[in-house]
Amino acid sequence: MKTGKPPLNTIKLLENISLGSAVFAVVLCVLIIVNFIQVRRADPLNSPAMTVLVEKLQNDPSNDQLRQEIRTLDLIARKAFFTAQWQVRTGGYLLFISILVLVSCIKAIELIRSKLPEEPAAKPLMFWETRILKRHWLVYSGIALVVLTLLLAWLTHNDLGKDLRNAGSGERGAGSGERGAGSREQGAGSGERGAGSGERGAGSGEQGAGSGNSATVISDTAVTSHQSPVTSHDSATAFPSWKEVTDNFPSFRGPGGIGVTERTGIPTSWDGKSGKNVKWKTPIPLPGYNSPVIWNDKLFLSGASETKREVYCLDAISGKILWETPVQKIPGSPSQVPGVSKETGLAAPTLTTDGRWVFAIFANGDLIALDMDGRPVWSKNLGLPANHYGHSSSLIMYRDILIVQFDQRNSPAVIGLSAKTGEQVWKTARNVKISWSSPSLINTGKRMELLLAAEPSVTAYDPLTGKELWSIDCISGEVGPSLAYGAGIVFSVNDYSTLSAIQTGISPKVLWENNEFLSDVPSPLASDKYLFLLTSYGTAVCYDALNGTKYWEHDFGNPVYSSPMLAEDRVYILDKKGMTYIIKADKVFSLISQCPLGEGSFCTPAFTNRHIFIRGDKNLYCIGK
Amino acid sequence: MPNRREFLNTLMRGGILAALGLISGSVILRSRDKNACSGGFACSSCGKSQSCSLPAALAARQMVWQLDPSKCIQCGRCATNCVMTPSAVKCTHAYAMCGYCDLCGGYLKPGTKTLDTAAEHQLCPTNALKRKFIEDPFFEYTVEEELCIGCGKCVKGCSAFGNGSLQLQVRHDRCKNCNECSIARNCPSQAFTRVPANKPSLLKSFGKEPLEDAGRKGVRNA
Amino acid sequence: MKQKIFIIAGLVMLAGVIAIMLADFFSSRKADKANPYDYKMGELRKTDSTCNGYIEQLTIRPALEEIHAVACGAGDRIFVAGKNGLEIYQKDGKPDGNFRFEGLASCMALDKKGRIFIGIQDHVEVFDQLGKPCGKWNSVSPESMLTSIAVTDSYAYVADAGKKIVYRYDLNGRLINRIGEKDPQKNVPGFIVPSPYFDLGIGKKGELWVANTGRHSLEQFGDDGSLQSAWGEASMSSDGFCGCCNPSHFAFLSDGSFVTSEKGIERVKVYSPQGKYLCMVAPPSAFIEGTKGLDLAADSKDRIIVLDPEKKQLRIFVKK
Amino acid sequence: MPAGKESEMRKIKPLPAKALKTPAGKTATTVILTLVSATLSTAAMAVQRFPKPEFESAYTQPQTLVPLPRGEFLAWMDVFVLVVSLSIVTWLVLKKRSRLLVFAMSVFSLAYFGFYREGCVCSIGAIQNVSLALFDNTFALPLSVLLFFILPLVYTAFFGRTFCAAVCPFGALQDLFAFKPQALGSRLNTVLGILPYCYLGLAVLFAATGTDFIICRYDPFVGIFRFNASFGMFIFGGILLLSGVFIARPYCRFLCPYGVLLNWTSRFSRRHITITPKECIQCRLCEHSCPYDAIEIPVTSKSPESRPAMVKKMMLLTILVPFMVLISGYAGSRMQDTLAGADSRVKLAKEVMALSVMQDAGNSIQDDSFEIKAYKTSGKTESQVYSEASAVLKKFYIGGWLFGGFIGLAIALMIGGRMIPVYRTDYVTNKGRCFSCLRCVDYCPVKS
Repeated sequence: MKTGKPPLNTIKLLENISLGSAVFAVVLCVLIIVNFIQVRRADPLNSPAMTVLVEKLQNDPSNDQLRQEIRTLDLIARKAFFTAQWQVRTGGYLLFISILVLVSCIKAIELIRSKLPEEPAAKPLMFWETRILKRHWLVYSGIALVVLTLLLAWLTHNDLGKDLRNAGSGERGAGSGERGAGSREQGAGSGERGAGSGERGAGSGEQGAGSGNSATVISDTAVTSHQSPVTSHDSATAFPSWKEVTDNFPSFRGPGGIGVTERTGIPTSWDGKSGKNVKWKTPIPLPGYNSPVIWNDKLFLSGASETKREVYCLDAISGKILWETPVQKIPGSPSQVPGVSKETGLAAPTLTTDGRWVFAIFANGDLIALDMDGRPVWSKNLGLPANHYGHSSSLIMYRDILIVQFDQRNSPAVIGLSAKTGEQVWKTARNVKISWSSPSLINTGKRMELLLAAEPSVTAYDPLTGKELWSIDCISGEVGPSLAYGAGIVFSVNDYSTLSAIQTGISPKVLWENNEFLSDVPSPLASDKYLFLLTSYGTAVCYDALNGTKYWEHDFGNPVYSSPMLAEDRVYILDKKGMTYIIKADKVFSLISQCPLGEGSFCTPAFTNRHIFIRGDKNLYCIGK
Repeated sequence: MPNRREFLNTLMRGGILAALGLISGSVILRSRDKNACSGGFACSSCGKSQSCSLPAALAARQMVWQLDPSKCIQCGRCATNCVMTPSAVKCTHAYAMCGYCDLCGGYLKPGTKTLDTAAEHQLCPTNALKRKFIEDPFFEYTVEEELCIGCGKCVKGCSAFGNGSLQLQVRHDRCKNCNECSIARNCPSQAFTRVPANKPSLLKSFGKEPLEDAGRKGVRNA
Repeated sequence: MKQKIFIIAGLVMLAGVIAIMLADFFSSRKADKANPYDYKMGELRKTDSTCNGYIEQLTIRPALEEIHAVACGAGDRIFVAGKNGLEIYQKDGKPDGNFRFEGLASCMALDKKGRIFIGIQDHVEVFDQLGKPCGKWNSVSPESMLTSIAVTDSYAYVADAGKKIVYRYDLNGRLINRIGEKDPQKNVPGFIVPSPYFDLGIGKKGELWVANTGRHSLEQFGDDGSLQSAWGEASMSSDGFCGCCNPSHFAFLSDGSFVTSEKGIERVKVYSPQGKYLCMVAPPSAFIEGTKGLDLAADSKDRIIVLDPEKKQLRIFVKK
Repeated sequence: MPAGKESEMRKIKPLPAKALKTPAGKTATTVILTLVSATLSTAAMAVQRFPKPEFESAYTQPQTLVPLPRGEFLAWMDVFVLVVSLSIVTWLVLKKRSRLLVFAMSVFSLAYFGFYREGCVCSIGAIQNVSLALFDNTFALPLSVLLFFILPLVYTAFFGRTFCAAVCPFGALQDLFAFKPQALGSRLNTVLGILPYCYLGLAVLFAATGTDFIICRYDPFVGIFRFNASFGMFIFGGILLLSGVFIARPYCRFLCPYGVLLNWTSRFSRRHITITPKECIQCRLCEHSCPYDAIEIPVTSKSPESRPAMVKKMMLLTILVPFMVLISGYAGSRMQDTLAGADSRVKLAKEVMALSVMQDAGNSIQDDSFEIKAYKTSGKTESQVYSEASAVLKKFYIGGWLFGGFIGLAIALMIGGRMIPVYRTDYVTNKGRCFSCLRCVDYCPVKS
């Protein structure tokens, strides 16, 4: 404790020093920050100028001047980098020293000046008042905290846990019951997994055994780095990735049901009568207008008569019928034979498969799921469709959901069923007339959309939830043709109606319309640039997909019921007599070849690498070597 | 009244001390790290280092941060995320693995035609990797630690095109051994781990290539 | 009043500090994800898709724990060897037998009689087609690391990456001579094998070819060890061999063309018998990044069998 | 392998002098250099599997050298210094009652624990190590770290927060900068006083789930101690120090999670510092001496609220406590997703999920993030990633309940504490909040 007068001079001096060092410190701070920002903005080690120069040199290796320039720039850059670092470091030390001086000066002043504080002015000591105040503030802030937390929670809540569980269980394809436990078991050894999938009985036969025994052979896999061996090998119950789906031909009009296949090496000439370029030909026991679907080397078909319904599996390599499973004893199956037209038949809808199971639906509403060895997994009857020509919408799958378009007279709907159990996952009522078209799955770049066409509208649904995404009224009549999709545009057509091009996206709208040529049965087909429309009387027309300019039309002369397919930039058109016209997918008409099948056909061909599969009236043909 | 307050105080204090004792006891007895225990500071005498069940906390093992090169994907975050500037992670050269190649994937920019030390050919942004001719056709590569910023560019080149003898490692003379390593937090491949201070290196070495190497990368999944 | 200003200033700063903490903690910081020093290898792995002359026809997934060597036998049967065993497949991929042995097979060859020569680390073991052992050759050196073996009617050639030399044996395992030792007189530069990949093969006319990986070339030797010819150049683009040391493996087509595989930029290519680049069999995108040791074999129909050790597959490519 | 060769390889060779240059020069003695291949005998064997090129010139292969970390005995030295300085400060506070000496000790602690030891591991950060070790028994907690956590608490249980007075480098640094401390008023003190509880709760939650050590991540002064940190850390520390000019010790009072533990322990301390050693003469000189608003004024008047009303309120509070805990616990559990979003495993799962959705939709991703690249090379399956993430999420659900409940309980207890009747005639320090800095003692005219 000092007594007497404080040494004013010393204090003054100290104050000046502290002021000086404070100013110095502030200046240093600014300098360091500026330096930092400079380095951050233009990292001398990563100058784009340098990259450009080096690229130039690689194109012109003999340019010595350029070489010299690079070396100089490099030297400068490295120097700048290390100088900047040195500057920051030195600046930091100086800053530290100046602050040290500042603090010691202030402490010294405090020490010198320290004196007894003045007695505080006598003011009322409001202890209890402040106490109550504190209590209230605690209550307020507590409430505020909880409200804020809840608000934040609701604003940011994203059901992550549910998503994770869904994603986890989706991958395993397991039902809801074993979700949590199931995904945690995943770490267990592969042997155990193999056994597990065997017990589950579904999709296990071939693949489960494959993982346990010596080897699994999968042919016709394209060169791809995306495909992981484990997805198809280990987890036999996981749904296939979209890539695997597009590598196969799992549904009517190919993956997604839009008539486009990415398979290559597709034959362009054959003759079914002489057997030229026909690998094999197998008679199919029961008739049906459904088209073949293929997964790896298994091909699936169905056939029906008034008394029997059967599903067939053929070896795509040899053409041998591997199994045929009768569809019988389905609970709720109506005893009456549905009234169908001759041109629809009792087995018009095409099957679908995901490599684990195959699904078939018949005109009487029987729906069955079989495993890859033909053993029934589940079956049900959806009720006799009120449909005067006969139900003909094909099946399609997305992930673990089997989608059924059930546009009948009474309460039309689209239904999503669990592929594993057949339980209904979602069902969305549709306010439409009866239709005979088939669903399509498209990827708009942002999401997958399930597209359905029936009077009066083309409607898109979320395939996972069945939620309606958009709907445009642009179609009428008894809609038979399915949709086409290309260049982000959906094309719908029906006879006595109109051809509409619908731009997809956030707010879908009709781009252009035309009703010069219309189709009754065959679906339209779109490439990236063109739309190919085929009328049921056999005229093919090509439009510009974007603006509807007509490029050409050509009359093949014979009626066509099969839908055209696009493969390797060629359009395959199969008429009712069995003649396939192969034309270039181009704005100039150019017929590559025409190949007879030797018998009539209503069906749409299926494709694998180097092979085409065509179902004729009686036989299934494998075209290719 | 004061007595009662005093008593309550003592009771609470006793409670707090008991809780502290409980926490330390359970922490000491529960944390057993058998890996950290092998041949270590306190265990070297017992002779059964692998099966030692001495609680790790009692073995007083300091843990330090290290980068596991077999998990490293050379994302470059070691250079930018370390609390130190330049980073405490630097390239270390495991000479025993080096092929002494003329065309060094870690030294030269890809597509370089003339194999020399010219600035325009060097991959290293700071010129920290040095090339020295030994004899035809071998070149020795050394890392100048003062210059290395741990960006891992050379490491990526070497592991892709060469033997992977250049590897990133935490240099413990620079590492501050933060309680939580800032690089570890940002490491995309969880390559940073705490290792016992008496075995601070995780340099990988030959022999697992190519015959015993299948387990390292594993099979990638969907 | 002054006091209030101080308090407010202090509080504002404190609030700033807490705000910084919260913002930093809950922001995802996308900008941090870019790497200023990124070595962009993706560009190097891109290839012109028009020069793909082959298409993958068949995939075989052997059950062995690890696979390292593939060879083609009579009737285009495919043999694959790896850890502790060997498997045989028919040409269409159907399993056709297997047997087990001890050790890690690193290379394999078959002779006319169907005997299987397997290099296991530092020595060669011989089996018949049923897996009955019929010979175990002596190890040359404990440092040996056999990476390739090829068999003609009378000799077996073995590449040793450890000693960086090729041995010529007779079919009973008697060492005859060494090939490829550095010899300036004979103009033999010697093998540079910086990484444990060192392949050899027998060409169309029965001549010996060895991959001198460190020089990025394929060299042809006479039985006496004389260097006959060589070709190959280093390049990141598809006409040359990339990285420090490639090709890691090669095989011959029936017309004497070379099929080569590389590590670093994983790719399988075909060169003419004169060493002119012809086409790509499998581009880098067909492999998992970092795959090393793509052993090759070709059958009588010139189907190319690529052993993919990362995916654990035999991938069979055919001409488009 | 020839024996001679092996012994040659196991030879320990010192690093050239140049490499020994370390920034501070101090670690030079502690750096022991070993031969890497020698420490890993399997690796030495493996190297033999593929020998180096055979050089014809006289070239000998250099040996790869790695510096060893700081010696373990130094950790024990830290513990020793901690014990000694705690004892000295306690003695200075309780016996010597000298502000100047305490200040001198704080400068020493700042120099040793701050600038020499560079602030790591500190007692504050050790909270996280202990909580992680409690929940994850693969995490090895060195005894020295445990002692850093325990010792200050034990001292506090007996002698008050002498650790804060002059041992903690954070406190010492901020104390230096308390140039113009302002009284904050009861409202601000109360409301800001909730912050440390939140910080502690979050720190324990994130540490116990193995997500993050947020105390260390937002350690404001460690960069200053090291003269090296990211720019953000410097700014952070700088702002905090600047605000500390007016709000004395802002970190200690309104952020420090360890302070919460010390506060509660100190309330029941056996011998806490008193302002006056003898009888208070009611001179009121100390009333405004405390920069931390920790001096309680005498209360001789009666509460304006009637006693039965207070009892009623107290009972109401007791009934309400479980509800408060439940409500805030529920609020905390609702934060589950947001909180777990900070975890790298959850982040990865989110990214993988987004990726698989994109892939299922047929889109090919041009440029994978590094996380995705690492995931692809790691060999983990998608469902492994998901199940790991949902396990973490579950932990956060439970943790969210506990965290929310803890905050609710803390607020309830604080309210309850403001209801207890008070009667005192002297000026006393608040045992919980007092840092034992002895400023008030300096002002007290009564000396022993």
